[in-house]
Amino acid sequence: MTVTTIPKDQIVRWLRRTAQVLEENRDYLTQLDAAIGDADHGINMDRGFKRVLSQLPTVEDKDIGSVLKTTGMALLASVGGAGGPLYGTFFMRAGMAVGGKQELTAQDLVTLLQGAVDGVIQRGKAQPGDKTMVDALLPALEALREAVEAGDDIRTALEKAVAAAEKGMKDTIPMLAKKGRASYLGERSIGHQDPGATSSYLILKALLDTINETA
Amino acid sequence: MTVTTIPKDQIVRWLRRTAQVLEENRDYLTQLDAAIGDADHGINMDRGFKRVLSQLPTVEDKDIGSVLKTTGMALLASVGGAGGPLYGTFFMRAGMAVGGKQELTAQDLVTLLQGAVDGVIQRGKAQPGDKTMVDALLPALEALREAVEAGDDIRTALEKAVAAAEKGMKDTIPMLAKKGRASYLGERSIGHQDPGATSSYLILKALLDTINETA
Amino acid sequence: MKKLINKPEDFVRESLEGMALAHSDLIKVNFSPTFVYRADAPVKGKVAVVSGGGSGHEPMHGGFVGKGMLDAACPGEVFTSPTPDQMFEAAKTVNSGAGVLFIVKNYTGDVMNFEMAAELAHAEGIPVQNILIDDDVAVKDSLYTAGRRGTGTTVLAEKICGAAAEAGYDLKQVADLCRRVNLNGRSMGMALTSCIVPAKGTPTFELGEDEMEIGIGIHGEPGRERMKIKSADEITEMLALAIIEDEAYTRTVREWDMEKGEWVEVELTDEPLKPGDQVIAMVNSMGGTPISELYVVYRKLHEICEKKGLKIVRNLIGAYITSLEMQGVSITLLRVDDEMLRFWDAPVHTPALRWGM
Amino acid sequence: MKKLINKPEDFVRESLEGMALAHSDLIKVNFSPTFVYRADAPVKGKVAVVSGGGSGHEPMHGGFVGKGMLDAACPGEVFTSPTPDQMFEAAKTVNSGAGVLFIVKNYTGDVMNFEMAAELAHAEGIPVQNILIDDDVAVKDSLYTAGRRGTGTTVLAEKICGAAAEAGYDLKQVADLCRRVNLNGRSMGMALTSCIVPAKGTPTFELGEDEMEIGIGIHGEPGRERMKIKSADEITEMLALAIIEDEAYTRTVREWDMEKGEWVEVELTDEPLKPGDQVIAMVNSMGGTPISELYVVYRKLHEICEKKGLKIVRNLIGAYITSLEMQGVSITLLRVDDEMLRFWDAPVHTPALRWGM
Ligand SMILES: Nc1ncnc2c1ncn2[C@@H]1O[C@H](COP(=O)(O)OP(=O)(O)O)[C@@H](O)[C@H]1O
Ligand SMILES: Nc1ncnc2c1ncn2[C@@H]1O[C@H](COP(=O)(O)OP(=O)(O)O)[C@@H](O)[C@H]1O
Ligand SMILES: [Mg+2]
Ligand SMILES: [Mg+2]
Ligand SMILES: [Mg+2]
Ligand SMILES: [Mg+2]
Repeated sequence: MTVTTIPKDQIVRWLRRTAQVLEENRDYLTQLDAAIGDADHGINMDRGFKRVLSQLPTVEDKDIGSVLKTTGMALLASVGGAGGPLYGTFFMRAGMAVGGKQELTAQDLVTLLQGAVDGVIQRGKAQPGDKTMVDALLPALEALREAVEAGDDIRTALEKAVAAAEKGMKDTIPMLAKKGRASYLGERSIGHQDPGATSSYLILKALLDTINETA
Repeated sequence: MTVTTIPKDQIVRWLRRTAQVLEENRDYLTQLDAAIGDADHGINMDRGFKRVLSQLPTVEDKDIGSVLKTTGMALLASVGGAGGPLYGTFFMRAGMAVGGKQELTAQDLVTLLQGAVDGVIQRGKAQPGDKTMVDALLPALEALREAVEAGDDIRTALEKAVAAAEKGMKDTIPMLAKKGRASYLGERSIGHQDPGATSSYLILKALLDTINETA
Repeated sequence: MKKLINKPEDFVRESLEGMALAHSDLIKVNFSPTFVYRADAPVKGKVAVVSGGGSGHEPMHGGFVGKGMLDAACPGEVFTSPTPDQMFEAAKTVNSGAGVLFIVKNYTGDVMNFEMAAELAHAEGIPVQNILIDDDVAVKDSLYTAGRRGTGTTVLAEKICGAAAEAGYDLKQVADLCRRVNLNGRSMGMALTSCIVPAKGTPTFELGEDEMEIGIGIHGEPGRERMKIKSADEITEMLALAIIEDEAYTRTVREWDMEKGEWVEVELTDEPLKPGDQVIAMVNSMGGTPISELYVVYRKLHEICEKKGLKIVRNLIGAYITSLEMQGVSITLLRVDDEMLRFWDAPVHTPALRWGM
Repeated sequence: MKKLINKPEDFVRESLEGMALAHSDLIKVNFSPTFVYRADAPVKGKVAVVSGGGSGHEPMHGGFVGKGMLDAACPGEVFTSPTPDQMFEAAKTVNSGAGVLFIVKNYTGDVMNFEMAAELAHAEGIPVQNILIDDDVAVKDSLYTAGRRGTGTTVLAEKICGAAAEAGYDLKQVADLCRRVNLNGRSMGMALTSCIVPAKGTPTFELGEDEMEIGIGIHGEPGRERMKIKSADEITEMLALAIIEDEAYTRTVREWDMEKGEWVEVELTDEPLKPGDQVIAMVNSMGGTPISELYVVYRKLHEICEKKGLKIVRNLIGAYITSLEMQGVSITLLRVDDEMLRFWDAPVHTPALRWGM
């Protein structure tokens, strides 16, 4: 079945699923962060999305932009660390990019992710190859855009984007970190998968899974 | 060969041998103390007899009383803990008991040990059965006295005294400690051999071995 | 997990509640959002000095709130930078009108969160300055990393700037002084054991029985090098020489331009220590190392400084900037001039640092 | 062995050398025999307050030498009582003619060594008093043991008696006050981990990953009971209730009769804590427990005291009487009257305790 729009309730379900996925991957993400960071990424993201869950009821009946901006604010005020401002910015800028919509087209989705990823890059100043979440997000954005431009429906385009995110995530393994806490390790950061790239992949994959579930 | 006297140079050799034996048993005594005390008895005694060794040259040409009193003073100023005052008193009182002699008869040896053990009991107020060095020293003193009264020579009498000390030491195992640090353990002190009783046995045995070596 | 805590998720809150009960004459604690502030804040006419960072480094920062030091501290979750709302609310609470200095340790998370807080404060009309502390010589270059981390110098900067604010310095003066303290302070640390983040429950890294980690950060991040444990003298020498022989270090930092209301990039370079310099020496426990061992380290540090012509004019020895229960030590040397020394000596009364009153 | 030391046999000396270098304004250290003493000793007309005990409990006692607290401290080897010659030489050095109070923790070794030192001092014409601290409620009876151990109350007694001596109390008055402090102070401790005596190199006792030891002494002696680790609140409750609900305790101690020049046996009984009492509460780290956890304990202790009608009028939270790097905590409650409180509040300036100057 081709998917041409994402209605608001699916966005809300995406956020709930993300909360669940991050809870399930709390230890995994934390373990990744222990290797090259400070062992809190999973704990932080889990705490942050628990806060999101508690605030969703207050905006569920508003537009997609409001839902996403509230998500961003909740993350900003609860995640902390590097992940907080970055994912906070990600969702706030995603919300700002799509404004008062009740459903998203494929093109809207590109706009949303473009705004989100731009925000992360502006805030964190990471370049591709620095071994950060940008290494998962940017390839995903590119893949999504190309697929949508080529006429793919949302599900197919998202499948490609998630695959690109997964590849980008795995590609961080051989990278030498140049941003964030992992950068202090120099050569010793090589050989480990970046926790932020991993959470980015999981978040995008949660969107795909939400859509697949209902499609 | 019957041994009827202990000349001063054997007393000096006894102290040197004791230093060596306590060095060898440093970890063993400390381990015993770890079980029911604070894990320092072997370390303390080893440190103390190293100090004795360093001071022996200054009194070697004096009488037995001076040698023993100097030993006691050296222990008092270097062992610390409970062992310091107790063994310090042991050797000082031993020295005072035999005064300016150059050699000891069997009866002198009884007098020496009597003075030493009296001193330990006055200082520490331990009763037999309290699970302390007194439980090795007192049986040794009794055995020595009885043997000498029965006409045994020094070596035979000392053999009996050392056997009694060894038995006294082992008899501390089932005892419940009522003095010293082990007393805090209450019932939990049962089943462990008292470190101080063990060092007392080793010290007496070192005298027997010294005599056997030269006899 | 061998800790005196209840539920891991309650640890930071309960610890702060205990601190508030213990030091109610000095501090108050606000929850949601969380910050510790001077009981008598805002202090009329005084620049407010505010810091913050992940929890787990106690007594820093909350233990330094009080007379003559910080006006507020924002504790995050364990080892996790606090959030902009905490900083913003703290700033609003302690600002007397003379403005707020944010003292920020250079970690990506702290920097980004404090930048967002500064933007919020500015929007609210609160004069604000962010000064970074990046003093950890274990991080060599700034081009290929997030730059040097903020460690021990933070404690000294908070004391000195707190005293300057108390003495009536205006915001620009306190910020300038803070920048100068940072450019004169250098630190390096090491760990004998890993700490355990309560929420994680297992050691952040595994060290062999005979291993240590040199150049460790204060979050249990692995350091530059793992090696066999050496003697206290050798370890002290490694840390002290890394600090003393460190070359000039240049970095570009973002500071807030109050007039323009925007971030500006500033290039800062510090000067290596040289014979004749006067220093404050801090020997700091990572949390689990007792003071008896710190004195063994200080003994050697004193000898090395003497040999290198550095004069230790003051010292601070104890657990001031820690990583939970980690065993290990860090050394900080801060080159001081008369102005800094005067503010160092000024009276201070906080839960963790007190003299002269 | 994860420690910042050089050779184990040099540890105590090197640590003291470091302390002397760090605090040369306050203290001096003598070697052979070893003692720490006030830089300005003897202080004219003042009773000298002297304590001592095994090393490994730092900052106690050396860290409490200075203005308003101890005149001298005699550190033994790690966990081993010092020797009479140390105490005697220290007494001679700090005695101004007004005599010397020996504050002695009740351990067989300490008691015997300080008794011999008192005999030596008396023979030299120095007025001397020995007062025992035996405040550890983990030890139940005195008939079948060496009696209660001296623990946390020692720190409070040293502060209060030091201030009284500074205020001009004579020897008998300071000794009486010290005895009274002891009879009003009670403590109990616990360990999460064992410490490692440097000369031994391995843990004194083995605790499982999920075990703790309740009623521990400060020398790593095993405690009264080993059990599964509980929450901070439960542990605090166990310790606090053991202290608060402790019955009257009677013991016979030996004190020095200065007139007769001999030891006399004195029977002493303390009174249980009761609602309405004012207390100083100390929450003390055994060395390896960070202050963040101590505040979690203090939070619960405060709640319990309130429930029991005890008013905490002062608190002291930190690492004051430790067992090397052991993780764990001890709680001390000292019932105070106005006199004790006045001396508690009096200015003090030592390496480890400082206020009011
Ligand atoms: N400057 C940056 N730009 C983009 N992402 C970054 C940057 N710095 C760090 N990250 C991401 O943040 C992740 C770590 O997040 P987290 O553990 O929550 O924060 P912290 O490092 O403060 O503990 C890293 O794995 C990385 O992907
Ligand atoms: N009151 C006492 N009388 C006799 N011996 C004692 C007494 N108290 C302790 N001891 C002995 O001292 C030994 C411990 O010595 P040591 O470990 O050197 O001292 P400490 O207990 O101070 O660490 C005990 O094993 C016991 O034999
Ligand atoms: Mg992290
Ligand atoms: Mg012992
Ligand atoms: Mg973090
Ligand atoms: Mg001992």
